[in-house]
Amino acid sequence: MKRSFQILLAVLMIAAMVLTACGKSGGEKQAAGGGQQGGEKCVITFGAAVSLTGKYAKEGEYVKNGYNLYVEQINKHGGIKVGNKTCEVALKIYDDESNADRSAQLVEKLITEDHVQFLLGPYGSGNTYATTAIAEKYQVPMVEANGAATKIFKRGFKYSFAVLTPAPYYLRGIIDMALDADPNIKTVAIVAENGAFALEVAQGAKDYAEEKGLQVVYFDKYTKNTKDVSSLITAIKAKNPDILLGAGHLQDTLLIVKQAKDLNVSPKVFGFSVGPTAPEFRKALGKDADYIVGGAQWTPELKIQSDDVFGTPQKFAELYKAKYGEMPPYQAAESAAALIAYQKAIEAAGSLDKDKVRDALASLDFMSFYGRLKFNEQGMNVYKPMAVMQNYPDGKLYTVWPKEAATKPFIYPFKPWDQR
Amino acid sequence: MGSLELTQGVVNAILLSGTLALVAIGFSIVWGILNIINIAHGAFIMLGAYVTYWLFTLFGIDPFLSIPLSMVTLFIVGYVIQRYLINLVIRAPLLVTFLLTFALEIVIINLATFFWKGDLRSVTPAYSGAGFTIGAVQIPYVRLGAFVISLLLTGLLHVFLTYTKTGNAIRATGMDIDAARLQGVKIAQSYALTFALGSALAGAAGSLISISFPIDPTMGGAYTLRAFLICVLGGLGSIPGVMLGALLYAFIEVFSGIYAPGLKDAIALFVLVFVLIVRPTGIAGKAFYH
Amino acid sequence: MKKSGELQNSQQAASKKITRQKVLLGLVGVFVVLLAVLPLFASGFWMRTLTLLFLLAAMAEGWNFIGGYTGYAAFGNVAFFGIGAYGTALSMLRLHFPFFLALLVGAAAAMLFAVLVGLPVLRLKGHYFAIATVALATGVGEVADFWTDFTGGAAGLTLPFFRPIQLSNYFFYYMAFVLVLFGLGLTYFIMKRKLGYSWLAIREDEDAAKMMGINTTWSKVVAFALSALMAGLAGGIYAYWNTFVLAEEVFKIEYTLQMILATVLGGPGTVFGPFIGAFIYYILITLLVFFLPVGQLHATILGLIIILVMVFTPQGVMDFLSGRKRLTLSALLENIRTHKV
Amino acid sequence: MNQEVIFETQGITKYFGGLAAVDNVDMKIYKGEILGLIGPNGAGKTTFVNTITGMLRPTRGRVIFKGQDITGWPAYRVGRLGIARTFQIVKPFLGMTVRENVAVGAMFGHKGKNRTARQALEKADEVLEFVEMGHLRNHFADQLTLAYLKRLELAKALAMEPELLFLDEVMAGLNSREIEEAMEMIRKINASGVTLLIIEHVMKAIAGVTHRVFVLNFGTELAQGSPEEVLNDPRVIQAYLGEKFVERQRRMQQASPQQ
Repeated sequence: MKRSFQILLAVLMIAAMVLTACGKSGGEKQAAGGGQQGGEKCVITFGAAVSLTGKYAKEGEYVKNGYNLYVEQINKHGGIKVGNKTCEVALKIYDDESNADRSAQLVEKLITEDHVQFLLGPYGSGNTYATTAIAEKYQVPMVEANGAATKIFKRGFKYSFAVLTPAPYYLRGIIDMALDADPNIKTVAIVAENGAFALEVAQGAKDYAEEKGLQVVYFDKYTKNTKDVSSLITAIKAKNPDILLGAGHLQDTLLIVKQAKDLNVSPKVFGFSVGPTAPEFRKALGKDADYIVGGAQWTPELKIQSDDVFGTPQKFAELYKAKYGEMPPYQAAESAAALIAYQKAIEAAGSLDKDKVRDALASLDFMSFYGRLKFNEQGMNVYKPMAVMQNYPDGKLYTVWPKEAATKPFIYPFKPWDQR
Repeated sequence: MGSLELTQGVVNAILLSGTLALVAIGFSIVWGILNIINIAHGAFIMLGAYVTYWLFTLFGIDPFLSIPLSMVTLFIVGYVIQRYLINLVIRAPLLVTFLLTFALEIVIINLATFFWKGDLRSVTPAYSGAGFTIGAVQIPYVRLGAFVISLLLTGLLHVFLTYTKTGNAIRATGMDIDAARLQGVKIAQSYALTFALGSALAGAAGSLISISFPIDPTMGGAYTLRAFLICVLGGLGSIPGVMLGALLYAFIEVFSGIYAPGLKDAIALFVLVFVLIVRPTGIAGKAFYH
Repeated sequence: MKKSGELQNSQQAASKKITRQKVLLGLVGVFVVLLAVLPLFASGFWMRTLTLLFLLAAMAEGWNFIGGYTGYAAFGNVAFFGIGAYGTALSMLRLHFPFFLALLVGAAAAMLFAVLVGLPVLRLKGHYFAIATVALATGVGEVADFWTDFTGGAAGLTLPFFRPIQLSNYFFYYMAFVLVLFGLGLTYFIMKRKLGYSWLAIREDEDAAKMMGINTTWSKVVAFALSALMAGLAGGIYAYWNTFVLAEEVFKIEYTLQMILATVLGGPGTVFGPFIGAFIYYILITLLVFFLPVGQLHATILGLIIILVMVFTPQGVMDFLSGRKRLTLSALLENIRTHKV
Repeated sequence: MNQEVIFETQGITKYFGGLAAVDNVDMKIYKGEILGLIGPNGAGKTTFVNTITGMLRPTRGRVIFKGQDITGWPAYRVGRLGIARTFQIVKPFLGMTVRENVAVGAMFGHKGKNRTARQALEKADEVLEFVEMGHLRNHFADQLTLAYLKRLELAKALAMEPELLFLDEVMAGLNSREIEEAMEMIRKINASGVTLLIIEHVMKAIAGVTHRVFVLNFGTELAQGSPEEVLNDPRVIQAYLGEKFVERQRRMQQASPQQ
């Protein structure tokens, strides 16, 4: 009895020691792709920390699906060519709980204990911020697909690459489209979530709008995870803008639409950076989703011919729907694209050497099912235009911009709430 | 500033205050009578919201009609939790109950996320978004409905606490636990009832919220803090106090929302601290209801 | 007769207490040595995990001053962490201070804030104090998140890497480790002095403390400021370690809850409690996340653990370690008996 | 006894809301005496002590200690100046040992300034011997019986080495043997040169130890003088009988439900 406390402490210490010394043995269970270090047959292991719980659980799931779908496909095709042999692809994914500390911790684990060769990105700018720093520290390449904030890439990192179009470009398509539909459009209101990504989107839109001679009559940011934006909407209503642009995440987008309807705010063009293209958007809003447009990193309707494992956006969508039972959101596509970037770089490098692959990535220029994959010296993909999609009254999403990729015409103007 | 902003803002604030009062009232009686800060209050609100959501999506039950059901559900949940868990530590230092309810919140939210996923959901009955206008001012039906129902429930609570035997027992417990015991009030019982009542009201609030706002498992936290702010602003210990606090808070939130959206909460919070500091004891009214 | 009896067993109790403390001290000593040499064979992952653990432990030690010893349920200590982080980062970026100087600036800023806020807020009691601190922390966080010109706003601040980069793991590990030891030393030092006794007196009965000549306001503010010192230093180290500062990260209430949890698990108002508690808590979390097949339910498990602790031993494990109580079923149940309706 | 006034109140008045709990009380305490303060429950005795020791701010009036005006001083400064008190409802530091409890007084009290914590602990041992609790020094306060708690309260005050000591019902709830001991203790303290003001209901004690008695009723002075003349004063007796009557009424009210 008297010893109990000593035992307790001893146990504590042993626990710590065991974990530390032979910690390397831990963490296998969540490996999605089986094999570790390849003896005879070679295996390329990619690692990623993705949000499977917490506030980005949903988006994280898309990311994971995208990664997995690619791995499944490429292994069907035998694997990735490295020099003269082909290597099977394995994937190791952890749940970062939508928490940056955890994200960093997990990436460090992937590198120093699971010894993955290459890293894939998490979801969200915050976590990407944290993890790119780790990758840089260990000089392991990380191709990420879900952190669009340019700030991440202005740190002069050598090993970070992003396949997606950077934030400032998100809303440009909508502005071009609006002006194309009606040259008399004068005023635009822009609201942004107070977050690294959203603010860049908004600022980019503001600069572009002014460049195009539009007058920005309202420009403000709202608190993260806000539960009520009616005050904001009220303020906007008073300004009565032609275009209302929102920069944020699905949550806020839904909120803004709902409350814009409550307060009967009906601009001629109603557009968002993120949200309208996600399946939940229609699910959550029903008919109210009609006519609302959203920027899209990628859409299944894009007309692209590629010689990657998917070939065309349509094929990707088909495979995705077959595996996960819904149309692929763009997060899934860009995540798969990150792996395609790796594949092409590895094939070009003809080796798995981290620095050779890194250099190959830097000089990559490839047209994938997702769009053009090419990185500027900062590691951002500024060469891929954003598409614009519109929620049609028939309940479907159609690409309406850029014109050459459009599958349906852009319905203009937005049908006022009180005339429905 | 535009007069439209002003008038619409005022209307929004008043409508919002109803729901907020309901959000805070349950929190307030639990605090007032059990002297417990129930961190899990927001989680209960979330559960209420999901009850309404599921009844609506699965059986197409009108959200307003589902309110009683979510109240009953939460009543049971609350009763069990108080009777068999919180009652065990009710006399421990404040930190203990604080952390206990915090842990409860973690568990509830995590389970909710696990079973229902983290994504945002909305209850969209046919009439959602519909409303009428007075001048340029827009008045959505759902918010008006929420407002009316909140007042109704608050009124009912008042009647219950004042004119029923159980209600008196609960109030007695809040006033003087020993005196109450002498009068043969079963303390454990009356505590459990109080907590259950608070939870039921949280459930109702959740249902109403789910009609006007999108919901997700983590939605509750914001409301717990609001509930606290309102209790402090209005003064703990009386239903009118809570309603006053709710109105006050609604105005702060709405107008800081119009003129400084990013600092919405910060402003409200600093107001709270200021109130606390200028009358630290004044606010701490005797904790019982009348 | 009766007296002599009491005399004996009180002496026995005393001597037993002494020996136990010796043993405990010894064990902790061994533990500390192990931690000191650990980087020699630990992976980067475990270095990071432990670094974070140490920062948490340091914050817990700080919280222990105001929450554990002085008995004020401060729920906003993350504000000090955040201010420390921003203070350090800003003085590195804007004033080009070397890290160590910047770190001190950050900590000083945190302490200053603690004093300014503490003077009015420490007049509040119980729940009111608790929530006022929550409110302040959240408010300050939002201001930092919003005040783009000064703090960089939601876009955050980026700091340069520690160079040479191969050594950064060790550097931050030992920074955090030393901070923890500093915290232990500071606690031990204070609790042997008048200040320490004044805190205990305030915790046990503030009126009596006043009447016995204790300037309670001053004592409380000092306790608050010292907890700010610990959290501020932790924040500064954290900022440089992660090479970036985002308001939403460094002001998140989870940190407050973690430091409280660590302290309560280990034993509030004890020298080693927060340190041991931080270990139990954080190793537990890591285990849950990596080594137990609980899928995405680890938060639930954590919650249940907290509940069990709160119900059975809210005084923390130190009660048993220090020999104040014996680890028996009845000891555990006793808590329920004394705290139920 | 010598006539040097050590402590004096002039027209001390304390209002709670509308009503005066203490109303215009003038009291002198002479150096070295034991003054008894009696009065029925709710007569304002404790409020009076709270008001003159800095726990409460007086609404009106002045408090003078050794010729110095200390009206409205914060309690801790009053304590450091050499005035100590015990509380009617004992306020032990439950989480600390008996020794530490007492040491706090020695650290921050009248002579605490130039003492280290260690020296204070040694001082505490002295005091504990003086009040015959030395054998309990390492017990935690929550292990003590009521009698010992009352005595601990006394020890804490004594450790402050006050010149003036207010004892608020230190005998309430003690059995007659313990009361005898307590009275003995009080004489001993007084003999060591401490001036005392003791609030008591135990008349035997009042008659036994005090030199003078001061009677409060409804917050005002009812009478003062030597124990025997005051205790036989019809007004005083009436006040106490009346008090019993009032007491009975209050009980009856309480039995009926609230509001």
